Amino acid sequence: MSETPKSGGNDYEAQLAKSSVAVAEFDHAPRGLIGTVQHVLHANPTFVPVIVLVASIAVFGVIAGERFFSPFNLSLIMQQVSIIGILAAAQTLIILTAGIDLSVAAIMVLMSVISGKLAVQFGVPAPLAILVSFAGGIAAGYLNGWLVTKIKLPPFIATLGTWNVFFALNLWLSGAQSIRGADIDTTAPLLKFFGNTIQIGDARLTYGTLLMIAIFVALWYVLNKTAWGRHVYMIGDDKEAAELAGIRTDRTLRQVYMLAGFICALAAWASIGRVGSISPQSFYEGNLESITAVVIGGISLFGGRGSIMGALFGALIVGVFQSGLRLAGVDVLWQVFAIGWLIIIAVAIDQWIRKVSA
Amino acid sequence: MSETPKSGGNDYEAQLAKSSVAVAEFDHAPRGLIGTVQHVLHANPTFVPVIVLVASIAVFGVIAGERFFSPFNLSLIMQQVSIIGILAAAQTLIILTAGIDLSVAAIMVLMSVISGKLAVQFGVPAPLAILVSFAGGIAAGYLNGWLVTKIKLPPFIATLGTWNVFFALNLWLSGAQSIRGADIDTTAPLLKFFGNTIQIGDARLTYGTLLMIAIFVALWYVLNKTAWGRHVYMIGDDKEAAELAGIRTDRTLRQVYMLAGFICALAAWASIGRVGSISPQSFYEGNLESITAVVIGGISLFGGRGSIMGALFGALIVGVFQSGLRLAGVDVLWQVFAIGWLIIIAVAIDQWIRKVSA
Amino acid sequence: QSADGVTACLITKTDTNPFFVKMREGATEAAEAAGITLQTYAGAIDGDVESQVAAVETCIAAGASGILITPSDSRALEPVITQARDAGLLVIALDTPFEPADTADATFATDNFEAGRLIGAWAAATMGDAAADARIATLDLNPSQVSVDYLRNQGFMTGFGIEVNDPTRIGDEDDARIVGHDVTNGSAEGGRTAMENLLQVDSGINLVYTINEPAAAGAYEALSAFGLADQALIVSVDGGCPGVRDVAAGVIGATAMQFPLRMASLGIEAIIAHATDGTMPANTEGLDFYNTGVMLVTDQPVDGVESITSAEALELCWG
Amino acid sequence: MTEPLLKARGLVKRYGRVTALDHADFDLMPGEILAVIGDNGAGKSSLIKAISGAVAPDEGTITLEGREVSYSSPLQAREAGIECVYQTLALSPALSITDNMFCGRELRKPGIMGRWFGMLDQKAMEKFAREKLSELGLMTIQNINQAVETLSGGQRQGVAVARAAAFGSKVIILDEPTAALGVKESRKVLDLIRDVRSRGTPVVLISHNMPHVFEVADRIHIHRLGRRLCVVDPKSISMSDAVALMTGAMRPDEVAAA
Amino acid sequence: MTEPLLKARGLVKRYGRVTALDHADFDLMPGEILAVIGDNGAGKSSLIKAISGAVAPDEGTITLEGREVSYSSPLQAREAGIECVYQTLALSPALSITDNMFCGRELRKPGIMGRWFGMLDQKAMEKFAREKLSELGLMTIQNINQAVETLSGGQRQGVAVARAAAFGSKVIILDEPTAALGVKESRKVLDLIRDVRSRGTPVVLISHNMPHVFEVADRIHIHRLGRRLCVVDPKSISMSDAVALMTGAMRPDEVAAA
Ligand SMILES: Nc1ncnc2c1ncn2[C@@H]1O[C@H](COP(=O)(O)OP(=O)(O)OP(=O)(O)O)[C@@H](O)[C@H]1O
Ligand SMILES: Nc1ncnc2c1ncn2[C@@H]1O[C@H](COP(=O)(O)OP(=O)(O)OP(=O)(O)O)[C@@H](O)[C@H]1O
Ligand SMILES: [Mg+2]
Ligand SMILES: [Mg+2]
Repeated sequence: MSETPKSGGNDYEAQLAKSSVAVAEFDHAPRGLIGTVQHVLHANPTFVPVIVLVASIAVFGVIAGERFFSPFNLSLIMQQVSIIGILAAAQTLIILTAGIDLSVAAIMVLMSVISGKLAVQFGVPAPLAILVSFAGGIAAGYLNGWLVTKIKLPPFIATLGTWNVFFALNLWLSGAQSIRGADIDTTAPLLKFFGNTIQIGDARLTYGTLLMIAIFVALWYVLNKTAWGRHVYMIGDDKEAAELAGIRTDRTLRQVYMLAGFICALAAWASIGRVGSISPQSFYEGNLESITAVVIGGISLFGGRGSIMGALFGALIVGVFQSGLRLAGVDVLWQVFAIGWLIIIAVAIDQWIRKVSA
Repeated sequence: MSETPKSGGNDYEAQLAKSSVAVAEFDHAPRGLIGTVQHVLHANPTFVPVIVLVASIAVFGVIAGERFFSPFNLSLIMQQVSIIGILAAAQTLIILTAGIDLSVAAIMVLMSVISGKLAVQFGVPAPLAILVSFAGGIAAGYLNGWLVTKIKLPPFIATLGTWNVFFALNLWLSGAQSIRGADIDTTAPLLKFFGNTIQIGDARLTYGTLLMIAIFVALWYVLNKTAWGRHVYMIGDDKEAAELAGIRTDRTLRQVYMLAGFICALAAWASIGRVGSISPQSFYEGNLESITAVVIGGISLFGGRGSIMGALFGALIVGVFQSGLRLAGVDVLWQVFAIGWLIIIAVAIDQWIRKVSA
Repeated sequence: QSADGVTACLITKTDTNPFFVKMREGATEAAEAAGITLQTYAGAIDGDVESQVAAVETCIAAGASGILITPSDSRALEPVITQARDAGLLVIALDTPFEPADTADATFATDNFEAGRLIGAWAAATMGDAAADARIATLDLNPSQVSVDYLRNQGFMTGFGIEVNDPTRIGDEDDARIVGHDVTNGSAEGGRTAMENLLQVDSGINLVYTINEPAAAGAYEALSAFGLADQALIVSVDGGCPGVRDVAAGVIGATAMQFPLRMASLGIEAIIAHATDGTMPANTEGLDFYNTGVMLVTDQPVDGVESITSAEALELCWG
Repeated sequence: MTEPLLKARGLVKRYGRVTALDHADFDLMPGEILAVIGDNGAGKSSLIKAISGAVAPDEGTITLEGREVSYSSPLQAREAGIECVYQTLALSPALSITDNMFCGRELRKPGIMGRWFGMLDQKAMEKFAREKLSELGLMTIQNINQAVETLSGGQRQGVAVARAAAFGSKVIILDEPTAALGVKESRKVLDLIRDVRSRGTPVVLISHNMPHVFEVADRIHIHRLGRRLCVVDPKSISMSDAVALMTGAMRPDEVAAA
Repeated sequence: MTEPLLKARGLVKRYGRVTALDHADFDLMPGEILAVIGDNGAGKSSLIKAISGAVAPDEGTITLEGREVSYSSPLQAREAGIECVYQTLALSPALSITDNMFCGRELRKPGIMGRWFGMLDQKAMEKFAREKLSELGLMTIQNINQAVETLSGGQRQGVAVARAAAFGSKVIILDEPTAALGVKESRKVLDLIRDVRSRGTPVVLISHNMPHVFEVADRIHIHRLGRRLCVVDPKSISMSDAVALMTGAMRPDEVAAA
């Protein structure tokens, strides 16, 4: 060997001073139209559910005819998904932390019963009744968060347990009796606030729809533009790493559950406006529907990945399917069948677009 | 510096030849009784659900009195959990691969309807009808596996979709009509085979219970003692690593789904014996109940961790709670409430024991 | 005006219950015969209000002339129903009346309370003196206490001669003859487990009320497994063909039959009539609904309760 | 003799049948670079995890600046001024380089957007992150918003080291910071370590690279079989003797005799 | 001139905005030890992932023993005889050392239990695993059934290397096999590499440790900015020139001139 280094090992590092200091850059082959589309989709995966949504609207526009396409019907779909949409926003928060919340719908129904009982039957002023339901939603979320962080229960189990608990409380408080719309109108019309509508041409937007959109926009801001939001993603991505990197993971997690509980209480208020009355038996399938919306929206059940806007589009996709199938006059049996396939196909398209553009 | 190495860096390695070659060992401080128990539990996490099970049997023995403790009642609980137990076995397979199967109960009900329709209404020989249902179960599992591995759908979405599909098919085939037990008895008693019982003293074990136990033992063997079983764990633990390490992950995954489908078909057969008739509306909550059993049994929803026996004990724990509450005369509403808390407490005890012994 | 271009909607509680499946079949046949379009909807489970609200809205959007609905919640749907009527649709409640009943334009219903009362009265008469120390189990629908559930249950209690206290609550009776209540989700599997549970509480149960016939079949399986099949009398409601055959086989002592096909076809006719010339359907005299009838089916008729035999019932049953 | 800044005595950590720390001691003097060397699995990472609050030891005491402490989370240690690069790096794979660098110490926009709405100053953070990476010579990172999971092994390690270095504090602990780094990048890390010391902050360096250790360390803690075997002075011991000690080829008394 | 055993031409791999491979070439001769060196993020791991079927390149061809191949999964490459230790190790964290070592190649019990019931021979596998680890000098592993996630960083790497070495085949590719290993363990790995070559199997070694590279390599492939910059002979180039080349301080033509 002619030139082996002579001492303590590091002689060969002498040359380092001269090493290149430019950040690496590469020419990119020009992309065609499809290439550009793929690239945009890859960089913005939220567009994928948007495309699925637009595609399904188009398909049902053809199948179900112009009725489907009317501003009236489209705004009706918005109305119809508004409650599940709000629940999906709460669900997204939990799922982003790698959790799952089976109790969202139960919290919502319980809170609507509480505010209704108080305002309509015990004569508590409506604003106060609503505040109590907000506090209740936050407390319910805190219970979930406490079970998850202090008792270290898997979120699935913790919320499965509290789901049963909230459901039983709800039946007990309400005596399984619904509160009539007419009674609400006379004693506490504020409870129905979110049922009011704005008429724009043929389209009728309820305040509930606007609330849903506002919640999504606010959460989008919080999750993407504030430190707290980034921490939520970090915790979902790798809780241990986040802890080691100095995030107060347990505190943040509890805040997430409390925020989700608060959103459920908002959903409770909106649901009174939507249904027009308070029924303790409604939204039994709301948990599953909210999870479905979240997953169709491209948010990973394993946490830390996906944009909250996906959940909004996910909820809309399901709403469009349901409305379109009904308007097309499909028999109820085959509606179920078709929804099954459409869930599969919607997400398959999503996967396919992601794969092509990877 | 007196002794810096002289050349190519590695002189200081000369001493390595003399380095110690004993495997590291340490004295262990003697453990007390509790210490030993903790150690055993840590080494055998499956014992934890066993302890929860024994504890809850003891508690209900006190609360609900000797009736609860009778061999008769305990064997009745085994009967009552047998179907959910078998579904939980199938569910465990899927969950171990980091999936989740929302369609298990739907596959089961569909297969029981198919075999019943064929044997009772179309006069197909019972063994053939059962074979057809087996094939159907495997095909349904294959569909799920295909969606997961080829179309790359998240298992939650794939099985949510197929759940709807199977559910609709079931209603379509059966017209929501049940097939009467008496008709089965006259045309195809073989369908009720698993309803037969063995009497041992006061205890009455149905063949269905024995089937459940046999399935768990067989799966325990396969998962722990064969290469295929280890691969299932590896895939659930880290699919990418398993792929890189040379496991045919997709093929194995499809096999897992097919095996789960086959077990659902077995559950279908057993359910005819258990229910005595074929009712397309049965087991609507079976998916959630099977998942609950799996998670209470300490199997991680994130895959790769936990023993299948845990699912058996998980199912039994739920069965014990339900029976105990009933015997203690608790109102249905408060049963739901109590089950909620008991799920939480059962898993909290599990977590606590694991933590203490860590 | 002809019936062409008329669209009707049928909204049932669920699509799993054979009762509603039959109702749908009846409506579909009637609609096809009359040449009108029928759209069908169903909730996911009994009590699912939100799906029904959405369904009513879609019907309005689809420009339907009328809605046939079995309300999942007899009170909660009032606002959306009013909205539909304001939009000019004829709304007819099937099977389950609204509260108040005039929420809808008309109600074509079985009297669920009456159905329960019939089987209760039959059981009391059949047991005779033994009724004084009957051991009663009731196998109900689910913990939510929806209206069919409490109407049938409380009807049964009334018919049997038990003080019901609050007629909208199951389980608030203090009669010592009642062993307990459990829920079945209306399925055979639920019926069997619930029966087993209650037999564990008291193995002397000799009268079993069940919410429907699948639950009754399950209860029978449990009783036979305990070797007590002959000890207990099972009564049920519905009148599906398998249930009627179970009456014939002695599995069920008596069941109260309803007529979903008739309800549905009457409903379709009413919608067509309204769409063509504005006729409003009328109620049965003395009632705030049009009674489509309940009939007790049993092979052991008793005095004072009118009934038909299972053989006759097999001609009328709906599945 | 000055008091150690950070002192541990008799640390024990057992995992079921495995003993990771077996009555280990540890001393870090103010302003020094202390290297910790030892075989794979000797317990080096376990030692620093115990010191930095990432795991709770079964027995033993830890003293920081004369006060006995017991951390229940790494955050408390961090607030006490102990900054740590773990061997497992503690990065969130799906998040961007910037997000990871600023984890828990994000910069807000100036003005009301930042103060009232907590809006992050993405631009400033990106600029800062890019600078820190360039200081470490990581010029191959093309996109500062790349997810960490898409980085090469060495780039990832570079991000973790840059994070610890950027938020200097009372003690910096580096667990094999150069394992996956290239020649140039490793050199930069060594320069950085010396830089940190020259600002008066002590550094704990765990490394398997003997030339590096002997180049920068003021003292060397040799760890073997879960405990501190001895502490040596790199100026008075040869590399071969250090290696002999850590692999069990020699006992500490033999070195003294030699 | 002999034909290369494994040859790649013009490999390109882009990840969105990031270019990992930019028309890279590669040649491996029969029976040689080829070292691949380069900056962090130069694309070394991407190169061997493309060659071993773990990622599909966007462009370019791969030739094994004169036949053009295109793998759709690492399994196919493995069946063709390419054994690989990835930088990320590809171990299942929750499973035991033994399970990981035998992943996909489990031993069955002799007799009918093994043949008919597929029962694994746990004892034999444990014994074999323990032997292989001891051959690498990993004496600190106390429990052979420990889950891999509970191992120290170096122990983990040792398990991955032992796995590749134990199932020798046509080509062995090691991506920074000694990064987390101690002095003793690294030495064993180098011995092992030479051992493998002496059995006629060629080895690809990616490493940032220049002394190691120059000690064992027959040829050195220098990778820079996603492509092969040049291939040099360690006997005729100095370490400093090699480092200068890979960091961009020198261009290949300058070396020739020197
Ligand atoms: N969570 C755990 N469970 C069980 N054993 C563990 C755990 N963590 C560490 N160990 C064991 O403790 C011992 C010490 O590990 P540690 O990570 O401290 O070693 P190290 O000195 O850092 O090694 P390296 O140089 O390879 O990083 C090892 O034998 C390891 O297997
Ligand atoms: N999945 C991916 N997505 C995006 N970029 C990637 C991905 N994988 C690798 N890269 C980028 O490709 C480039 C080459 O990475 P590679 O892992 O091949 O480097 P390397 O030479 O092995 O570096 P090291 O020595 O640090 O291991 C890096 O800039 C890296 O950020
Ligand atoms: Mg370490
Ligand atoms: Mg690499």
